[in-house]
Amino acid sequence: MVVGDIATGTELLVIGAGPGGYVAAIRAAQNGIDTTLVEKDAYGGTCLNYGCIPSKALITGANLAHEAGNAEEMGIHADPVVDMSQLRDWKNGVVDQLTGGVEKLCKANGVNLIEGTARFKDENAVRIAHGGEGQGSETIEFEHCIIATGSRVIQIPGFDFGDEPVWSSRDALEADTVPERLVVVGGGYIGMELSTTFAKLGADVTVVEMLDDILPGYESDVARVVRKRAEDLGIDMHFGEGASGWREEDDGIMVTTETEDGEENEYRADKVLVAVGRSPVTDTMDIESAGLDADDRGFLSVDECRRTDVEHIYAVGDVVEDTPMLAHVASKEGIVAAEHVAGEPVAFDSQAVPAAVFTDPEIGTVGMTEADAEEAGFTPVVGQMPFRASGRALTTNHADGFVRVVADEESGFVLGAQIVGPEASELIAELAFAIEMGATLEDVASTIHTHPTLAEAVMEAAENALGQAIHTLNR
Amino acid sequence: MVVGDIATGTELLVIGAGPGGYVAAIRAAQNGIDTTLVEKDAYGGTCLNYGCIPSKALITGANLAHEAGNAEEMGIHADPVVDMSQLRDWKNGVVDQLTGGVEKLCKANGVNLIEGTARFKDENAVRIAHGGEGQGSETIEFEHCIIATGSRVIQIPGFDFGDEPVWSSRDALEADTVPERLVVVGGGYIGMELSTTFAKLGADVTVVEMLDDILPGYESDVARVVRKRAEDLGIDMHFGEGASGWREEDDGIMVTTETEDGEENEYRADKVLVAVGRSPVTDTMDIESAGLDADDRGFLSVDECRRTDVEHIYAVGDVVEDTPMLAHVASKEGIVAAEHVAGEPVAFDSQAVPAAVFTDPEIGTVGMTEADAEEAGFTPVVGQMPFRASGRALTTNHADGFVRVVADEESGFVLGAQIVGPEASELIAELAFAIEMGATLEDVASTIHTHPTLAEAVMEAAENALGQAIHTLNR
Amino acid sequence: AGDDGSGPGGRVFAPPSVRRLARELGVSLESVDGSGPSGRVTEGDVRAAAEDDGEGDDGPTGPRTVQTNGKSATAKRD
Ligand SMILES: Cc1cc2nc3c(=O)[nH]c(=O)nc-3n(C[C@H](O)[C@H](O)[C@H](O)COP(=O)(O)OP(=O)(O)OC[C@H]3O[C@@H](n4cnc5c(N)ncnc54)[C@H](O)[C@@H]3O)c2cc1C
Ligand SMILES: Cc1cc2nc3c(=O)[nH]c(=O)nc-3n(C[C@H](O)[C@H](O)[C@H](O)COP(=O)(O)OP(=O)(O)OC[C@H]3O[C@@H](n4cnc5c(N)ncnc54)[C@H](O)[C@@H]3O)c2cc1C
Repeated sequence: MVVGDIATGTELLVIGAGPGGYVAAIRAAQNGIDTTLVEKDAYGGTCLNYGCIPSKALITGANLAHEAGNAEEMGIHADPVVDMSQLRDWKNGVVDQLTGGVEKLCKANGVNLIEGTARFKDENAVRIAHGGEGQGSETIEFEHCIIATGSRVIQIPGFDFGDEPVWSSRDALEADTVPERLVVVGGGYIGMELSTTFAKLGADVTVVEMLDDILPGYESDVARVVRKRAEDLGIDMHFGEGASGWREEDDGIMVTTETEDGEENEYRADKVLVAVGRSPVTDTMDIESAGLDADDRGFLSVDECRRTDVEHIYAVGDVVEDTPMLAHVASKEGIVAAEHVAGEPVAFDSQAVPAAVFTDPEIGTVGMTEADAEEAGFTPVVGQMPFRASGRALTTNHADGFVRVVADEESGFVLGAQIVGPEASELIAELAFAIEMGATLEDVASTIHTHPTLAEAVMEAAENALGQAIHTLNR
Repeated sequence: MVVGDIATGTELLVIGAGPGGYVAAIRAAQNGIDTTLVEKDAYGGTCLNYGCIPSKALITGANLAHEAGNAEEMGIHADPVVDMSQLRDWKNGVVDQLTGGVEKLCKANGVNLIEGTARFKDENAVRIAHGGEGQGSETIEFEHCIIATGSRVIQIPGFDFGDEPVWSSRDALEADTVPERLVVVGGGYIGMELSTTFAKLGADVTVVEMLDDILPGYESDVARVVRKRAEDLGIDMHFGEGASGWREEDDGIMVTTETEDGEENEYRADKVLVAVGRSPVTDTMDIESAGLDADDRGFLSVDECRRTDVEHIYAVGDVVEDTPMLAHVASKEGIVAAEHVAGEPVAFDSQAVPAAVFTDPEIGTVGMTEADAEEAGFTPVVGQMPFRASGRALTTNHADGFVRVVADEESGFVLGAQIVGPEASELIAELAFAIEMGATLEDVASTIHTHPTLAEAVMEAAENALGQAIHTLNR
Repeated sequence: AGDDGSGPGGRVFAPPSVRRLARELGVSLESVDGSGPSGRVTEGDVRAAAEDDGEGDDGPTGPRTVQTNGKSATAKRD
């Protein structure tokens, strides 16, 4: 559809090819919508290039080297040496394979791809500046638009990512040597995943966290399992301290912190990784020209179909207010928005959003905690199964942690789950599905689970909530 | 409850403390039944002592050593040495912890434990011969009985487990050195798990299988993934050959085989592991005295509550006709029998029984294959997701295999699944649960799955069946 | 598959808790019209069928032991 001779037209324009945008574009094209996807940097967005994927690849390498080097107990004697630049190259290979795959999948589904940076001209057109010199620009008119421009890392005063010793998570994932001493500012999930990774790769890691525990937002008994293991790995954690600045020293750098009552501390390091959060990218594309307005933190508010206040413009992923900044949320929102454009009766109606943290051990959570359930007016009943009572966990030599299931006492409906332990990120899937299905404790408990698997612990936790666990004592 | 002065009485007698028997005993006691559990050898039965648990522990060790020694691609340089007797000791420690746990759990739930061998006197009493010299015997009268005596390894002509070079799976699991050359007779799941384990630990492994592929009973594209990997590990596989005997040689032994048309082959080895199956233990306890009769292979037939022809005598686990000889089936049957004794409205009504094979990669299956579904009169629709398109699989460096979901086209109900690939044993749990719940493809596909996880491949396979996968092309 | 949630071979699609409830209430699942997606049988369907039956709570069908001087007998739960 050509509109005049200056502008191209498209039924649906998707801005940003992260897990929100590319998934939306593919699904829209599958539904017969003429779809154009514009991306200024790299297919796959933060997730594939600088986030989920590279971090998990490094974690695999770090885990393997660390485990093999610490398995004398099992009769395995090895002294693994990690060539960090080789590990990085392998990781980059994984990223390339996946981003190449995304591009191919878009094309195979008939999505038009445009490289460039989009800015709104008005509520039915964007101007796209192509990258590279003299590449010029073009105008694209659209009937519908999905904003999926994602997020960027937050900078804090005193730490400029332009300075070589100051790392963002992206810099950390690009490292081709392991720093001897690493200070990590922020004990959230990204900070803890990277702390664990670098500690296992041989760095002396110090974590500085403003709050009084790592992994704010997680229950203390969940965080405790990860904290204990981090301590065992030699990670030094300091709570109630905010990083205030850093300076060069003869030998590396010195990072300074401050407590609430003004007490100062100093930590020697070679690099300092600042991982205090991410903020939405909504300030660089003239959203006002489209009649849009972000909240004071930059988020866009949307309805259950992911429509913004301007009805034909949708927003998905990290730019969206109120839903967690996670890749699978972005993708689900992308699917909902795309199908809504196609006229399907959809809504973002998920009962519960699972989340995982790839620390050691992993965390997987979904839905309500016991406290959430109480607050929501349920009378919760809780069941737990420690992995040290799981045959499979013992045979993998990873038996820290537990599965906890939260349900409504009267109806038995599963409301939430918290898992910390081996493969928690995978195990949470069954419970997320149980919640979506409106399943009861009895449904989970009476389903046969393969022996020996970690998934049996999910069943046992449900049995425990019913007062009839076999492999753990019932309270 | 003392009956007269020669016999003790019990409401429920459970014979055999494997995963069928001990689970039944605990559940019965939880339901207020006066329960006695008799075991002649070791708590936990075959599974904990000579089966599932020790095999999986060795697999963990073999995998870790092998992976660490083959990760140059990832920049990990190690040359692990495995001290097999230390690995065995660690494995034994895991077994001891679990069997000790079973004993404690039985006691904590109020189960009376008796060590000894039970034989039926009549249909309401057994005589128990205590182990050890001069330990005597006692008679126990029961109102209900659950037979959970499990199975034993099958011997074949020409191979006597009494001979030192001839291994049963139990001998293999007890090895404190790795044989240089190992011939494995039987390419079923136990044979292939142990072949893979010993190959990774450094043995030269030859598998001899009578049929024309490994893993009979699995679809050929599933078996192929495992066979290819076994080839890469240097495992030499010979099909259509039956082992006929062995003899001592100057240097080790020579195993002879025969094809259907009488062609003979010889394989040099140090040990020969015979893993051709297991048969039920029903011939050593005078079941006739209780009015029972096994089929010609030794199995007992039962109704949906696991009652034998003698109404107050139940049978569970490997002794039961028609259900697969698997630990989790034994446990489920144990629970059904115990609850039926307690008057609960139960039945063994599972829609589908999951099963796992811990080869490299793992296999997890549940319910119907496409062919099964057709045969049952459904019009099956199938969806598949290859792990090489899964971000999580690539980051773990294990991307062989796929998830396949089979559903009824019209209704969308999930009927079965076949997974071969990383963590297949765990991933099958969600699909087993989906089948029990009567879930549809849409239910699975529209549930948010955490990124990046292998479980996303389950969702994508369901999407693929619906013609709308994002990360793989739809046919 | 028919509207009543039963597939070939009379297979009924219903969650485990619903199947157990059906046994408890003495309802034959095959006879229930499922109101869930694709005819999946729900708890409500089974309860409604039990009421329609008029017989309501039939009680569990398993045996319960009754002790008589150390001997045993098996009785239906009432
Ligand atoms: C280190 C790290 C680890 C993480 N680990 C996980 C994890 O394990 N699991 C998880 O769920 N999440 C994880 N996340 C978060 C996850 O990466 C994000 O939630 C996800 O990428 C959000 O997807 P999105 O599509 O909204 O945005 P993004 O992935 O940020 O993609 C937005 C895209 O839009 C492009 N863009 C922006 N503006 C324009 C414009 N004007 N014109 C054209 N293109 C534009 C950008 O270049 C970018 O490619 C991690 C993040 C980090 C940093
Ligand atoms: C190498 C190997 C690997 C395996 N891996 C797996 C796996 O990964 N997953 C899986 O599901 N299954 C696996 N199995 C199969 C699993 O072990 C069996 O299905 C399971 O143990 C059956 O449980 P059961 O309770 O019926 O019998 P058993 O576990 O065999 O227990 C029976 C018990 O009864 C006792 N007994 C017998 N006769 C008498 C008597 N007269 N008086 C008193 N006691 C008696 C025996 O000593 C024994 O302890 C494996 C088996 C082997 C050999």
